[in-house]
Amino acid sequence: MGETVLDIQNIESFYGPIMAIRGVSLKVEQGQVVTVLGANGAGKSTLLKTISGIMDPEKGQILFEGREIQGMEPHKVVGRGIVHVPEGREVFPLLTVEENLTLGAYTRSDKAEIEKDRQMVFDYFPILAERRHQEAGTLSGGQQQMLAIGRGLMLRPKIMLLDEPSLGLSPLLVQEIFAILKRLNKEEGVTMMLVEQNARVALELADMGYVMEVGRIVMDDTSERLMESEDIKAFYLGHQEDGARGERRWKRKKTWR
Amino acid sequence: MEVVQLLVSGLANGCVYGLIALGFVLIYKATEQVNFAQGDFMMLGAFVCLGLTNAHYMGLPFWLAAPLAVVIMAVLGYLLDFFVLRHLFGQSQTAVVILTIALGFVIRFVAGVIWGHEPQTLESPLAVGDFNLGGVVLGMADLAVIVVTVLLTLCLYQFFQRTRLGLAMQAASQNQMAAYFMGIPVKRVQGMIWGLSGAVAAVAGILFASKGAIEISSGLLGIKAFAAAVIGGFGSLPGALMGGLIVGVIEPFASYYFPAGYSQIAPYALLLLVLVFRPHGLFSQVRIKKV
Amino acid sequence: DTQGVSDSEVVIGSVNDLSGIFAAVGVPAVNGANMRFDEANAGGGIHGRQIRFVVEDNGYQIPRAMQGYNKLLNRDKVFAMLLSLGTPMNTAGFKLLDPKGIPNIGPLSAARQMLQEPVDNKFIAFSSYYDQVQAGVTYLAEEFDAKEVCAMYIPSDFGKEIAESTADTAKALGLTMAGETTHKPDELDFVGSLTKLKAAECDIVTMALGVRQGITVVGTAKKLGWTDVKFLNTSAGFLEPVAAVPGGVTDGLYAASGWQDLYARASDPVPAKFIADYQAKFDQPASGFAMLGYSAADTVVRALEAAGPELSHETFLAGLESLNYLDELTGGQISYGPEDHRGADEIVISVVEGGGWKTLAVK
Amino acid sequence: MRIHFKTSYDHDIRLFPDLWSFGVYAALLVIAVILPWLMDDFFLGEVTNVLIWAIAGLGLMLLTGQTGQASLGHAAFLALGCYSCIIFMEQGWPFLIAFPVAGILTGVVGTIIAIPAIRLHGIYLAIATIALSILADDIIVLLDPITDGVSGKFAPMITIFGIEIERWTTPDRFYWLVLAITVLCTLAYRNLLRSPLGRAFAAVRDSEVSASAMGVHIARTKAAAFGLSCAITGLAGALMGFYAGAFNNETFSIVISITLLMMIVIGGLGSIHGAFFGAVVVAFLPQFLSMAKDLVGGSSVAIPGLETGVFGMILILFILFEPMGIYGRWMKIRIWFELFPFARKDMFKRQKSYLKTERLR
Amino acid sequence: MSQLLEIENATLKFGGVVAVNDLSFSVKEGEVYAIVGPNGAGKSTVFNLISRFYDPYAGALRFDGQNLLARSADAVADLGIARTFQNIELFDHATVLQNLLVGRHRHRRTNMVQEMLFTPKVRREEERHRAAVEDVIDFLDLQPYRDKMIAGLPYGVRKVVELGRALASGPRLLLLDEPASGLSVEETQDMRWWIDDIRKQMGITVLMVEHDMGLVSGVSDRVLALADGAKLAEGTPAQVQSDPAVIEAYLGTGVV
Ligand SMILES: Nc1ncnc2c1ncn2[C@@H]1O[C@H](COP(=O)(O)OP(=O)(O)OP(=O)(O)O)[C@@H](O)[C@H]1O
Ligand SMILES: Nc1ncnc2c1ncn2[C@@H]1O[C@H](COP(=O)(O)OP(=O)(O)OP(=O)(O)O)[C@@H](O)[C@H]1O
Ligand SMILES: CC(C)C[C@H](N)C(=O)O
Ligand SMILES: [Mg+2]
Ligand SMILES: [Mg+2]
Repeated sequence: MGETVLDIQNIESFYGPIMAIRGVSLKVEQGQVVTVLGANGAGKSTLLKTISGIMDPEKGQILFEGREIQGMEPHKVVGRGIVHVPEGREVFPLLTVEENLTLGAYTRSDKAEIEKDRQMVFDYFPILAERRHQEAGTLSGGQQQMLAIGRGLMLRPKIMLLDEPSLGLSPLLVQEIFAILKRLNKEEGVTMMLVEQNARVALELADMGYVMEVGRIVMDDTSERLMESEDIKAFYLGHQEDGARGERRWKRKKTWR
Repeated sequence: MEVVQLLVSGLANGCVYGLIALGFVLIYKATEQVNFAQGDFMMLGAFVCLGLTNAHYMGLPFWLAAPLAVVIMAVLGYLLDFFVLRHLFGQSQTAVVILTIALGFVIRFVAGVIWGHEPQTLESPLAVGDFNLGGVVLGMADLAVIVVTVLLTLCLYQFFQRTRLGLAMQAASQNQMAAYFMGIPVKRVQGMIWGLSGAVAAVAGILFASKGAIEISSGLLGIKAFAAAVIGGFGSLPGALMGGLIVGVIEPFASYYFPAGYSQIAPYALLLLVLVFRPHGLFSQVRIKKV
Repeated sequence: DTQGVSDSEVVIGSVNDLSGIFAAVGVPAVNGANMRFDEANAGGGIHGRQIRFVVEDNGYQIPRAMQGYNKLLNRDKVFAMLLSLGTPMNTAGFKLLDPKGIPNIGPLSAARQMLQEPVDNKFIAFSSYYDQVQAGVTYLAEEFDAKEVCAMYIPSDFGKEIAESTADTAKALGLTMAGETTHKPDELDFVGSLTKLKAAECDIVTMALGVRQGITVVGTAKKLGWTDVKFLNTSAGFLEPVAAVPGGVTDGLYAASGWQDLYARASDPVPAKFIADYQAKFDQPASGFAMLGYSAADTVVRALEAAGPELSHETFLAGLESLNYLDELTGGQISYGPEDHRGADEIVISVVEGGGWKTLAVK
Repeated sequence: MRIHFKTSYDHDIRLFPDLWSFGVYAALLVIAVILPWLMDDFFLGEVTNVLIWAIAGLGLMLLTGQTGQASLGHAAFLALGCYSCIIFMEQGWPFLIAFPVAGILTGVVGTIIAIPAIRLHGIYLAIATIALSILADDIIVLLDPITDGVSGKFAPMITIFGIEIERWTTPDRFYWLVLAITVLCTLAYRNLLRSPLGRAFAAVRDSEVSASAMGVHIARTKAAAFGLSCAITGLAGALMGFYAGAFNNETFSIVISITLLMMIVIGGLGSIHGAFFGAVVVAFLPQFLSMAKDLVGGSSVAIPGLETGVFGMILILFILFEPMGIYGRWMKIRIWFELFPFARKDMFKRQKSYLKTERLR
Repeated sequence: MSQLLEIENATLKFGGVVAVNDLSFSVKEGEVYAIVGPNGAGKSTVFNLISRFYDPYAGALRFDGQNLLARSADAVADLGIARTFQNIELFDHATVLQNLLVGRHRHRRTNMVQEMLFTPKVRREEERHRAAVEDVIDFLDLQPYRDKMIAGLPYGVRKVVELGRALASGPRLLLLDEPASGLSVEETQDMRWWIDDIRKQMGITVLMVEHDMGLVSGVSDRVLALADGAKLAEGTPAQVQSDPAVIEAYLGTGVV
């Protein structure tokens, strides 16, 4: 592999007075799959949003293919070939499934290729083909998730930022989605940055893993080594099932009553 | 005969309402913003054309002045978005509502300073000449209004339905963030639609002015056009035309058949009636959220 | 001592519509008044006092009018009110003018309420809408042997007064009141109403409408081929733009008003000078309401002169009530007296002809 | 920086979070009470006007800010409150009865109107209420025998326990009356917010689906919001009537409805402070501009309609500068001072934000 | 144990889509009953039927012997049925505490006038609601978020707040739509203990939709597998998980 496509340097992002990203640096190489793990509120989604331009960082730089993209308008970032499949679906609820997919290819003009890709998405998710004229807002949660991913694929990105793609999908579909991602990565060479709660599948797919906590990266290594790590096993892969409980019960106690 | 006459002039008027309503709906469809200054836009469009063409002002030929006015209003609409509304991007719709109401104040003030407060008449070739079809009279301007409105509605409808940009505009109104993720330049798209609605307002204004005199407070008409858009189902282009026609037709019939004092209530009473039975207009664009 | 008066200054106030639906009336009127006061001030003022004319914009809204009154009375401490616009605004204002005895002069409303009790501090420059309609209908009925009378009006005090007068006059003359229609200021089209009135075979239609609407009504009637009807406006529609509509749309429209049209008398020296001065000062053509404003201000100036150097409300009212002069600008005889708080009693009947108003009769 | 040490639930339930803010509001009230000795009649009249608008603002705020139902027709309820109060007084009822009954009547009518209006959302409700406002004008004319139609009515003298109160002759007493009503309305509003109904209002505003899943009866809650809102607005309307002294069908026009909505948005939707801030801006700004004009360019009209134009321009700036309303800005300034000197320069820089459709209900 | 919730032959169509197809099942008092099934199987729709957001085309719904179809959505809550939503439906412009207090709405005992006057009774009631809500906050470890606005909370915390809001209403039946989606392994673990406690300590019956089979088999007594709106299998977690039809349509082989 080798060449760095995405280089994040010392990013700080805020929601008003709240600091959500506290100086994050990481590199993604061409053709790599990188996964970001972390507890709730660690700032994973914020990190992806900052990359795709949905949020502006206050400090730091993001280089994509050597050029700065931080603080750019999101559609320009998309124009460079970065697609963000957001957390929580975000489909266009009053448009049909088909129209949603058409919009996925908004930046493209190669009609024939678009049609091929649409067919590809329909092959991946046959239910979408069946429901092509249904308004996206009335799809079930999982169906919307499929649509969001399919729509992301329609962009033919160089790099995909996936925010919890397995959210609300059935176990069977989770397997399928990850198989698709793997194929895309291997066959088309699409670089990926993946945020997942389902750490096991994520680490299996990924080459590199980062662990975030309260806005910082606290651990980074290859996925193989991360999977061996005791901490990762305990907190993200769910090994010591019973021990954790008693601890958590009195970890945070009331300060007043 | 009388009924036909009432119907025909009602349709012509309805088209004026429909044209203004079209402006409302355009903006709503593409941004979900509501432009309370649309009526004032129309007034401004009319006065711009008047300023260009009337002998007292610049005296350009009408057929040059009218398209020029449309272009000027389109540019104004775009600039308005660029310099003002864009700063409210992502802010609640109420903020835009208040902003456009205040904008109406400013537009009326500026227009008053430039063109004065007295009614004026546009020197329009459409203003002269009537068709008399077996006792039913139809003014040239009426005919023009009907033709232009129907054509414009059709074109815009096709635009939203068939073109990529039209689809992108709808997407941008439903989920700005997701639209950005698709690479849609949401802000620019918004500017374009404000420009477009400025142009539509100018067309409406020119046609309206050709039907009679205009004055600075002619923008008041916007409220009735607003009602028309809502009757049609805010966000639906054919709905806007339909709503306009309904309001337009109900008026002459009400003034003919209802006693004085009651007739002017008709459009608003009708509006309330429609909303009681169809809370989101005839061509409803509102859905129940799936949870 | 009296509020609003000092050795060097007298403050006159006005609550006017400079931005609302009657701005077309208020703005020129205020300009006209300012012109007259500027002339007086340039000539050294009256008895050494400069006139300060403070105008508050009410946008034709009551709450803003009340704010205007509060400012003028309690802050600027005006001596008298002049040319305040709007019937409801004026009647609301009386509530605080009356107890303090502040004179209300020449309000821009010809409603009968402008001379309601107590009348000692109220002065109106010209005839009421009621009298205007009465005179106009009588004239037209005699002239054209009319039988049926109708009215088109906006549902306001102004409209109602005209409708009432129409009905009363018809009754007095033994004519029939054949129909009436009401209109909101934003009404676009009058085909329905005109078809209705045409079916009722009206010979005379009195109008109390917005200015733009009046024009549209006359134009539409012609379009519908209804040409044997006489439309009658009052002073509220007695404006140059109405007569000047291109294509002769308003030709044949009548108006009964309290003054003669400015341009009808443009050949006389005083109106001619006024037209020229106004154009020079404001870069706009003068209008009937500009003339009215000038004339009302002129009345105030004359009254202040007549009041003498010791200015108080008593002396001012006495001065005002002593006035009796020919207003060369309007061409009317202005006379006030203890029992007569109406300046000009005459009513002028005019008709649109060739883009201007032509005076037909003075009653 | 103030830190609240909470030792009982009462701390959250109390009217004032701490002694300091209690002190601030108490001081404010004391100043308000002695105001007539501090100001001349002109300013007192303006303050009275601001308070009346603030009461009307509270009324609309309850509906729009708290429950999320935008109304552009509240002038109709101002009118109803005004007419009913004065008509009751003309029937010989004392003010102390006529006034609250007028409020209740307006509330009841508001509730009845709410029944069809409950199914309307956003823009649809806005236009329906606009229609209401326009119809109110016509209805007043049509009800001439009761309302005196276009000729209008005059507000009678208010007598409370033999004390005569009138806007022009006894501006101080009228001010105190308005002040008392303002305080009462504000208290009632505040009480609602800290009790179940107030929370139900917010629930309906934020998510009708989950509110109903939590047992909130949507229609009844909205009707209650409408009713209360209209009742308060009715009271404000009656006071406006007394303030104007005379009124007719044109007094409570659609412009007043629009101004009212503008006022609460500029003040800050959803907060009591917002109603007051908004009232100060909307009610006092025109007066301020006209005073400023006197100072700058002499007293005559330089440019007709200038004040309205500048007013519009300033409103635009207000919205651009702080779309969350003055209250939002106020909170930021407070936080800044409380954090001083630790506040960050960019702390309140607006992060990009994005909207989603409101066509899903 | 008696039947708390009974669904009989419920059918619901959206245009051509049969979302729920002649479905019958019942939930016993005190059990944890899970519904699993492929995306679009109609699981959420079943919840929406119970919450009375939709009217079934046919069939009957009973809660504790009472006909649910005779009630409106808010009246269902009054019976003691509380729920969470798949996509989180909180009151975004309110704090966590206020959200939980809305959960108490069905216990409101005061009227509008009393509340405007804030009579002593209102105060007493408020304190009572508050105590109940504090118990929930303690139970779910939500103390750090008590006065935070929902709008700025991470996804996982919102999920917990939603559970808290449902619990605050003191329900008899709790409907959980994918309670663990978007939660980390650690948090899913917590969720499991919470559901256990909810059932055992609070005696609340739980009906839940979930894709995390670990959680499903960990907490539920019985599982219903749904496909295309109809019953595919029903039984203990182990039975359902080993059902070939369920594996085929839903679970897959587990090989990525
Ligand atoms: N709109 C917002 N306003 C204020 N604070 C926010 C906002 N969105 C997120 N935050 C805060 O920023 C921090 C990071 O949030 P983020 O959504 O990036 O977390 P995450 O790691 O993606 O969590 P999750 O797994 O729940 O999705 C959190 O502490 C959250 O409270
Ligand atoms: N309003 C609607 N209009 C049309 N079809 C609908 C509507 N609501 C739901 N559906 C369809 O009904 C089916 C059932 O949807 P439901 O949301 O119940 O699925 P689910 O089992 O909860 O799936 P998931 O696990 O993905 O959330 C889906 O195929 C969905 O597309
Ligand atoms: C001449 C007009 C300005 C008078 C106005 N219609 C009024 O009486 O209120
Ligand atoms: Mg996240
Ligand atoms: Mg679901």
